[in-house]
Amino acid sequence: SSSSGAAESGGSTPVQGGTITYAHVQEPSCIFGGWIQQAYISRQILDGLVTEDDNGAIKPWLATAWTVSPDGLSYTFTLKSGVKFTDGTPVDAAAIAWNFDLWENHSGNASAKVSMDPYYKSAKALDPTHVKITLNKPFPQFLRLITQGYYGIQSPTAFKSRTRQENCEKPIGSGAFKVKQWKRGEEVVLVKNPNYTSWPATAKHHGPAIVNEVDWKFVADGVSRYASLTTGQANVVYQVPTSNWTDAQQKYQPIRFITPGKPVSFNLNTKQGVFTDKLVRQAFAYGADRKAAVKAGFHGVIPYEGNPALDQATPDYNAQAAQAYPFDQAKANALLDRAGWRKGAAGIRTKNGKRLTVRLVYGSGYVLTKEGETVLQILQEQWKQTGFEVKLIPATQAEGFSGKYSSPSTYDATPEYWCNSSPAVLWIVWRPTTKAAPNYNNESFYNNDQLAKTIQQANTEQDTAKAGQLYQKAQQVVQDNAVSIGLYPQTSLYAVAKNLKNVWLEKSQGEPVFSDAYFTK
Amino acid sequence: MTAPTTLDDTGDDAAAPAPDAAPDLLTVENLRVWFGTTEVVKGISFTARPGRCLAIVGESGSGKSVTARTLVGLTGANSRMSAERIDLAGVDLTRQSDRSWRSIRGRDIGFVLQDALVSLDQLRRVGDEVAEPLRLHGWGNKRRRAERAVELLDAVGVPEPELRARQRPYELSGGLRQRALIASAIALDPKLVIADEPTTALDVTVQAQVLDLLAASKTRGTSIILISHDLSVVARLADEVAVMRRGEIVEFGTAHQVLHAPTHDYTQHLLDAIPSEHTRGTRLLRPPEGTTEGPRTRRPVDRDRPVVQARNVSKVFRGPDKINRTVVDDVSFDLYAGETLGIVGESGSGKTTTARITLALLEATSGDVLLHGQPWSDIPTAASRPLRKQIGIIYQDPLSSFDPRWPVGRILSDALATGSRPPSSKAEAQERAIRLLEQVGLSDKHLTTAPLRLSGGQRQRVAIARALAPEPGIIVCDEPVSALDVSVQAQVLDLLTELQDDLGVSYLFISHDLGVIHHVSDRILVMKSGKIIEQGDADDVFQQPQHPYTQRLLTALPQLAQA
Amino acid sequence: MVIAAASLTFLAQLLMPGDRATALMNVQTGQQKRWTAAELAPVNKEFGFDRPLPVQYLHYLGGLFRGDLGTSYTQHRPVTQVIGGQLAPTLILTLGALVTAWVLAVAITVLTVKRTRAVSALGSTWEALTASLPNYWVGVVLLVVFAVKLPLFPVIGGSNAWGTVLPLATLAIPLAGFLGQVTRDELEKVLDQPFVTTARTRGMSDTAVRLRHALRHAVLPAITLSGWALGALVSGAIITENIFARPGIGQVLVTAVNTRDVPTVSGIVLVVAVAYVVANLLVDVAYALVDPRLRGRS
Amino acid sequence: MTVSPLPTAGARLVRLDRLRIRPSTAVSLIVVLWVLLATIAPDLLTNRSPTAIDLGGTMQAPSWNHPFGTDQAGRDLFTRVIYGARQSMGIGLGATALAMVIAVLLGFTAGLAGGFLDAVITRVVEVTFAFPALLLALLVISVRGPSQATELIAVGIGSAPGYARMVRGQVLNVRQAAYIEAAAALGHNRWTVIRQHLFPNAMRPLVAVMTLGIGQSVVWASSLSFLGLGVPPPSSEWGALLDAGREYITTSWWLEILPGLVIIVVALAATSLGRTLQHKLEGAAS
Ligand SMILES: Nc1ncnc2c1ncn2[C@@H]1O[C@H](COP(=O)(O)OP(=O)(O)OP(=O)(O)O)[C@@H](O)[C@H]1O
Ligand SMILES: Nc1ncnc2c1ncn2[C@@H]1O[C@H](COP(=O)(O)OP(=O)(O)OP(=O)(O)O)[C@@H](O)[C@H]1O
Ligand SMILES: [Mg+2]
Ligand SMILES: [Mg+2]
Repeated sequence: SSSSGAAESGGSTPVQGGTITYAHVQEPSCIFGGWIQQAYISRQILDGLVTEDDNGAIKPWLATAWTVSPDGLSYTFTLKSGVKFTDGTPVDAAAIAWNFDLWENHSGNASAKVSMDPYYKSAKALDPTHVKITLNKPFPQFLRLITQGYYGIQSPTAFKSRTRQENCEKPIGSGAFKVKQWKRGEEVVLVKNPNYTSWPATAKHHGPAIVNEVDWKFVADGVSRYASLTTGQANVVYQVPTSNWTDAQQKYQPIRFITPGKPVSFNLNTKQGVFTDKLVRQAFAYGADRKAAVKAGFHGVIPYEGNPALDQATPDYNAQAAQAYPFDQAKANALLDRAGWRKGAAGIRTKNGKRLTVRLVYGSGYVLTKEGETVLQILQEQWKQTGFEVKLIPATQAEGFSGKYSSPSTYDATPEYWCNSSPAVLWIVWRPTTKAAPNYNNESFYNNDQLAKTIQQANTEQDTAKAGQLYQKAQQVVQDNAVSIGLYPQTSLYAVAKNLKNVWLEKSQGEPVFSDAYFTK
Repeated sequence: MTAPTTLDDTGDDAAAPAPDAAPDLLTVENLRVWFGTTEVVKGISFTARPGRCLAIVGESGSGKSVTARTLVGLTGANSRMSAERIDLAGVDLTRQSDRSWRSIRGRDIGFVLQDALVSLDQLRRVGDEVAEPLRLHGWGNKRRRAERAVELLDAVGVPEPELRARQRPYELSGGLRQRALIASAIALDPKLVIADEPTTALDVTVQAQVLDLLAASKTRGTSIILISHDLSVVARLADEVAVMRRGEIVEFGTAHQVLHAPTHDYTQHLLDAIPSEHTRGTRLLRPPEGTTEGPRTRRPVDRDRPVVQARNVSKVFRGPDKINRTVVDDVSFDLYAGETLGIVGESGSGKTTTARITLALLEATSGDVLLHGQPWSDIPTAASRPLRKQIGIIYQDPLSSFDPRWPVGRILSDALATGSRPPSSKAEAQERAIRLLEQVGLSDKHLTTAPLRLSGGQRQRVAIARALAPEPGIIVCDEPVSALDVSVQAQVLDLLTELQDDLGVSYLFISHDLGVIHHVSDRILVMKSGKIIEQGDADDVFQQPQHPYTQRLLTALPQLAQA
Repeated sequence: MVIAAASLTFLAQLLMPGDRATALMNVQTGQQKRWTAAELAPVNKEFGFDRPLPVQYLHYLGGLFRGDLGTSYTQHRPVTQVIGGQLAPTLILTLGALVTAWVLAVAITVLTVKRTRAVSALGSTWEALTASLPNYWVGVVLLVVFAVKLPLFPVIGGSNAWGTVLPLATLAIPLAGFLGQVTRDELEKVLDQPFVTTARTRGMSDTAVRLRHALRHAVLPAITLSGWALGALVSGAIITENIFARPGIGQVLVTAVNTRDVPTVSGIVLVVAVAYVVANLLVDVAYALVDPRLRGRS
Repeated sequence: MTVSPLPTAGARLVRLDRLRIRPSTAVSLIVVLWVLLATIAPDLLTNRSPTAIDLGGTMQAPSWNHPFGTDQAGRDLFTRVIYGARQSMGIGLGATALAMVIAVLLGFTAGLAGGFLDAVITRVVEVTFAFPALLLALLVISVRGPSQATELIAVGIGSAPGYARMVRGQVLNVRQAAYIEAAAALGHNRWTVIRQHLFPNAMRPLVAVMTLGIGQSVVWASSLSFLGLGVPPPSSEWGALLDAGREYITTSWWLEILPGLVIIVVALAATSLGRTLQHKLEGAAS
C-alpha cells in the first residue's frame, strides 16, 4: 500500500522560483556512493538510464528506448540526443558504458556492483546514441535494478579530470539540480540546472526545475526536524517521528513510502549457537507478538511485515508466506520442549546446563531507530515468557562499520534490511557462501542449495509469471526454515507543507523528487 | 607578688598637655554590643580628647576591637548595639543613616584595622589605597590626589614615597604596609584616629617607628584611640588607659596611674605576666589561691656536658629565581645540660632553619651537629631514628604541627611509643598520656578532644606534652609563645621553667621577643642574616650589647617605664 | 604537548581493533559486513593501510611538522579543510558561552552575595540548580519552549546569530552556575577580609566595595577554572551541536569517530589541544592582569 | 581565649546542635537516602516491574496510578526511574571510584616521587586533561562498544585527570605540613608517616570532591546515554530514559521532563551535600 505522490494541483496560484528547504536525517560523507543516504541526494543531481513508474513498469529516462535480445543476454539502449552533463560534455553512449565499467570494475559503487553480480559482463558504445550491455546469463530483473539511485550517470570527463574531493562533493551529472555548495554539518545547497532536458518519463512537467534552489538540510534530531516544518522553517521533512504522524496527516501533505526489498527482519545465525536448531528458530518466531509490538513501537504508522525475505512493496511478494508464525506461545513452548530446552530458574530454558540465551545485536540509531528499539524491548519481554533470554546488544555505527559483528561467533540474531527494487535482492542476501566467493551479506550464514537454485532460476527465467512463482517459492523456503524472521518494512515518512505542490517520490527507493515541485501563493 | 619596684615612677607626664585642658571630642556612655544573644560589650563608657591618646588594653577577646568598630558603625553582621550616648564633636553617632555614616568614616574618623598586613587591597597600588579616602570624599582631582598620596606616604616616614605609591602592598614590608595604612587613615586629617593593634607582628625596631608616627599626629592635635594588649606599647603613647576584661572596663585612669599604681586586681595580674629581665627566675603567674610556694631553686647548668654542639653549620637554599641564598651562615654553638640557650633575631634571620638543622630534620650544606658528643646531623636517617627520642621540638605554630584528624590522646600515645620506654599496653599508654596532660595543666577530659577544639594556650601545652612524651633531654622551642597573649604566655613560660628545674631539660629557645628571651635564657645568641653576631650570658648581652644591631634592638624595645 | 596529544590519538586509533579498510567500505555502502581481501585491496593501497604501522605513524608525524594533518578517509579532502570549515561556529559557540557565563555569574553573585537572607538564598539556589543542569536537558527544553512552542528562535538556525542564541544559552547556563558557585564562595570570604572593612572605614559604599575591591579578588578562582571549563565546553558543544543541528567540530568529531576517520579525529584532538594550551595561556595572562602578584614570579 | 567545657548533662543535645543541619542539607540527605534505597532495594519503593509491558496502556499521562505516566511500551515510568537508579548510581559511584583510584595512583606517585617521574606523570595528566571528557568517552566506547561497564570506564577515565591534578596538589601541600615534619621528628619512618599522616590527610578534602563528582558523573553518564552511547536497553538508566523520551517531548512531555528532573534533583542533592562537606572540612582545617 504505497502511495508515491501527494500532489493534487489546483486551488492556489503556482509560483515560479523559490527555495525548497528540505530537512533530511543523515549527512553522508560523499554525495555519490552506494549508501541509500547518498542515493537520496544524488537522485537530484544524476540521471539514470531508465526509471520505474507507480505500477512497476520500466519507463524511459536517459534512454528513450531499449531492446532485449531473445536470449536475454544483451540490452541495447537508445539514448535521448542532445543531453549534456552540467560540465557541458555530452551524455553519450561512451559515457554510459564508462559508468557501467566504473561500477563493476573500479569500485565506483559497491551497491551497484552487487546488484548486477554475477550477471553483468560488459558495456559497449555502438554509436553515440546506442549502448549495448551484455550479460553472462539472462537476467530480466536487470532493468528494474538499474532504476535505483546507485546507477546515476556521471560525466566521465569531470570524474577523470577532477580531484577525488571534487567528485565527492560536487558530482557532475545531467540532473535537474547541481551542487552549489556543501556547508558540512549543515546543508547542501542545490541550484537548478537551467539547461535540464533529460527529465524521466514519470516527470510531472517538462522542463528545468521550477524552484531555483533546494536547501538540503541535515537535521538528525526528530523533534527538531518535525519542528522545523511546524515552525515553517522547512517545507519538506523526511522521517516524521511516528508519534507526530497523525498531526502531520492533518496539517500537511503526508507521504508514506514502503521501500521495496528485504524488510527489517531478524537474520538468525544458523551456523553457531541456539539457532542452529530449526525448532528453536521456529519457536522464536512464534514466541512473540511481532505484529502488536510493531504497532505499539511505531504508533500504528508502519505496517508489520511477516515475510522476512521480501516486503509487501516488492514485486513478486509472497503474501501467503507472510502469514506464517502468528503469535502462539503454546506452540513456541511445545517446539522448545521438543527441542529439549526445559524451563529453569526464573523461567529461562536450559539444555545440558546451557541457558537459552540469544545475543541480539542491532545497529543502534542507524539500522533501527528509537522506535525500532522500542519494538525490540517489547519483543524481548515476550520472548522471556517462552523461556528465551534475549540480550539486546546495541552496536554503534563505529562498531558496525568496523565489521565487529560480522562473524558467526558474534551474534545469534540481528535485524537487517536491504532496500532494493527487485526480488533479485534474494540472491544478494541468500547466495550461499563458498570458499571462492564468500557472501558476507548472508547474515544467517545459511547455505541452502535448493534455495540458491530456485533464486538463480528465478533470476534468469524470462517468463515473468514463472519467475514470479520461483521468487515466491524462494520466499517460502526462507520462511519455512525460519532462517530469518520478519518484522516491518523500511518505511519513509514525508510531510510536505501545503503550499508546496508536486513533490513526489521515486518508485524504486523512495527518494523525493523536487524538479517538478512548485510553491503556490 | 607586688609590682616590680624598678618601674620608674617619674614618667614624662609633663610633656603631655594637661588632662582637662581640652573639651571631650568623643563621649561614649553605656555602650553595649551583642552578637546574637551573647553580650560582648557590657555597658562601657569613656571619652577621648583632642591631642591626647586613649589606650584600651585587655586580653584577647575582651571586646576591644568590637568597641572600636562600633565607633565607626561597622560592628559586623548579626550584631546589635545600644548606647546612652555616642557623641563625636556634637554629632550623635547612635543614629546615623548609611549615607551619613559614609561621610563620617574616613573624614571625621580615621581607622587603622587590627590586621594591618592584610588591610590593604593586595591587588591595587599603594598610592591608590592611600588616596582612596580622598577620592571618596571628593578631595581634589585625580592628579592632586596622587600627589597628596605621595606626600602622605612621605609624612608617615615611608622612604622613596613615589616608588612605593606605584608598588602594591605585597611588595612592601610589614612596617611599610602598616605606615601606608596609617597614611590612609590620616589622609583627610580626621579629628579622631582609631588604631587597633597597630604594632603586632612588627619587629621591635619597626614598632618603634610606628609609635613615633602616631605620637607625631597626636602632637598635631589629633585624638587617638590606641588598642593593644601589649602594655609596654601602651606605655609609650597613651595619656589615658582603659583596661577591658570580658566586655567591661575594669579600670580607667591616666596611663601613669594605671600602669604604675593599678587599683584593680586584673590590671595587676596583666602587669605581672609580662616577662622581662626582672622576672627571671620567678613565676609569672601568681600561684593559685591557697597554695603557698617556696622559693624555687634553679638547677645549675652543667658546663662540662654539652648536649648539642653545632659546628660551623651553613645552609644554602636555592630560591625559585635560581639564586642561592645563604640562610644560615657558619653558625656554631654549644648547648649544655640543664641550660636554656636563647636565640633572638629579626624575622627571616635563620632561626627556624638553625633549629631544623639542629634536629637533623634538614641537612646542612656544610658543618655538622653533634648530639651528646656523637655524630648526629650527617648520619643516615635510619641510624638517626633511634636517637630522636633524646631531642624534641615544640613548633612555633602548634596547631599545624598536629595531624588534624587525631585527638589529643592519640597524638600523645603516638609520641610515647617512640620514646625510650614505650608503653606496653593500651591502658598504660592512656595512663601515661593523662599524666603528661596533668603535668602541663590539662586533664583526661582533653584526651578525646581534637586539637582544633583547644584554645591557643591549651594547644601549646599539648605540644609541650608531646615533646615531653618520649622523655627527651633536649627540647627545641621555636617561638613557643609568639601567638599567645600575655596571660597564656605566662602560663606556658612558667611550665617550661618548672620542667627545667624539676627534670634538668635543656632548651634551645627561639623568640624574637626580647622580654621573653631575657626571662628564660641563661645564654643568648643574636642572629642577623644567618650569622651569629653576638653571643654571651643573658645579662651581659642585655646590659652591655656589643654589636650595633643588638644595641638598636634594645633601644627600640618599649618599656613600661615610659608611661 | 600538542603533538603528543595528536600522536597519542593517532596511535591509539591505529591500535584499535577493527580494520580501517573494512570500515571505509562499509561507510561507503552503509553496510556492516566483512569484505573479501580482493575488495579491500584497492582501499588499503589508496590510503597506505598496507604499510607497517610505524611507517604510517612516521608519515603522519612528518606531515604534522609540515602543517599537514593528512587527508580525511571519508571526505577525501585535507583534514585542515575539514576542520577549518567547522572551527568558526564551534569557537563562536564556546567562547560566546564562556563570556555569557561570566557575565551571568558575576552579575548574579555581585547582586546577591551577603544581601538579605532571602536574596542570598535565591542566588545560591539558582547557582546550585543551574550547575546541576545537564547540557542536553537544557538544550532540549530551551528548544521546545523557545523555538517550538513559542517560535522566537529558529529550530534549525545553522550558524547565524539569531540561531546561536539558544545553543549559547544551553552551554552558558550550567557553566554560569558553576562559575557563580565558585565566585560566590570567594566573594563571601573576601567580603570578610580586613581590607574590605578598611575600605568601608574610609567611607566607601557597599556597591563600590563589591565592585572596586572585592570582585577583583573573587574572580580569581573562576579565572583559573575557565581554562578547565574549555574542555567541558567542547564536550557540551558536541551535545549542543547535535541537538540544534548546528555545524561545528563536535558533529564532525562524532561522525569521524563513528567512521574511523583516523586523520580527522587526530586533527580535531590536535586543534582541541592547541585551544587548550592557548586558553591556559590566556588564563595565565588574565590572571596576571587581575592579580599582579603573579607577574613577578615564574 | 579558652573554650569553656561543655556541661555533661545535655552534651548530646549540644552535639546535635553543633551539626547545625540546614534544611537544604536535610532535603539533600533525604534525596540521597531515597536514591540509595532505590539502588539497594527498588522493590521496596514500587511493586511493579520496570520491564512489564502493557500494550493497551501506552503513553499515559501522569496519574495516581502511574505517577510519572507510562511510555511507548506501556511501562510505568516511575518504576523505571526507580530501577534505573541502580545503574545510574552504579555508574556514578563506580566511575568516581575508578577515577579516584587512577588519580590516587598517579597523584601520589607524582607527588611523592617528584623529579622526573613527577614531570612525566604531570605531562601525561596535562595531555589527557586537554581531551574533552566526552571525546575520551567516545573513543573508549568506539573501541569497547556501549555497555554499563564501558560507560563507567569512559566516565571514570574522563574525570580521572582532574582528580589526579588535585591529588598531586594535595600531596605536595600536605607534604609541607608541619605535622609531617613533627612525625619525622618523633622518629617515625617514611612509610609510617605516609600511611598515618600523608595519605589520610591528602585524601580528606577529596571526600567532598568525590561527593560532588558522583553527581557530575551521573550527569555525564546520562549525557553519553543521551547521545545513544549508553547502557543497552531495556535498562532504565536515567540517561537512557531521557534518550528514549526525547522524541516524545512535544507529544508526551513527561517521558523527557520527569526523568530529567530526577537527574537534576539527585545531582543537586549530591552537589549540595558535597559542598556542605567541603565547607565543613575547610572550616575544620583553618
Ligand atoms: N562577628 C562576630 N560574630 C560573633 N562574635 C564576635 C564577632 N566579632 C567578635 N566577636 C566576639 O566578641 C568578643 C570580643 O571580640 P574582639 O574582637 O573585640 O576582641 P579583642 O579584645 O579585640 O581581642 P584581640 O586582642 O584578640 O583582638 C569575642 O568573644 C569574639 O569572639
Ligand atoms: N625550604 C626553604 N627553601 C627556601 N628558602 C627557605 C626555606 N626555608 C626557609 N627559607 C628562607 O630562609 C630564610 C630564613 O628562614 P627561617 O625560617 O629560618 O627564619 P626565622 O629566623 O625563623 O624567621 P621567623 O622569625 O619569621 O620565623 C628566610 O628568608 C626563608 O625565606
Ligand atoms: Mg581585636
Ligand atoms: Mg621561624
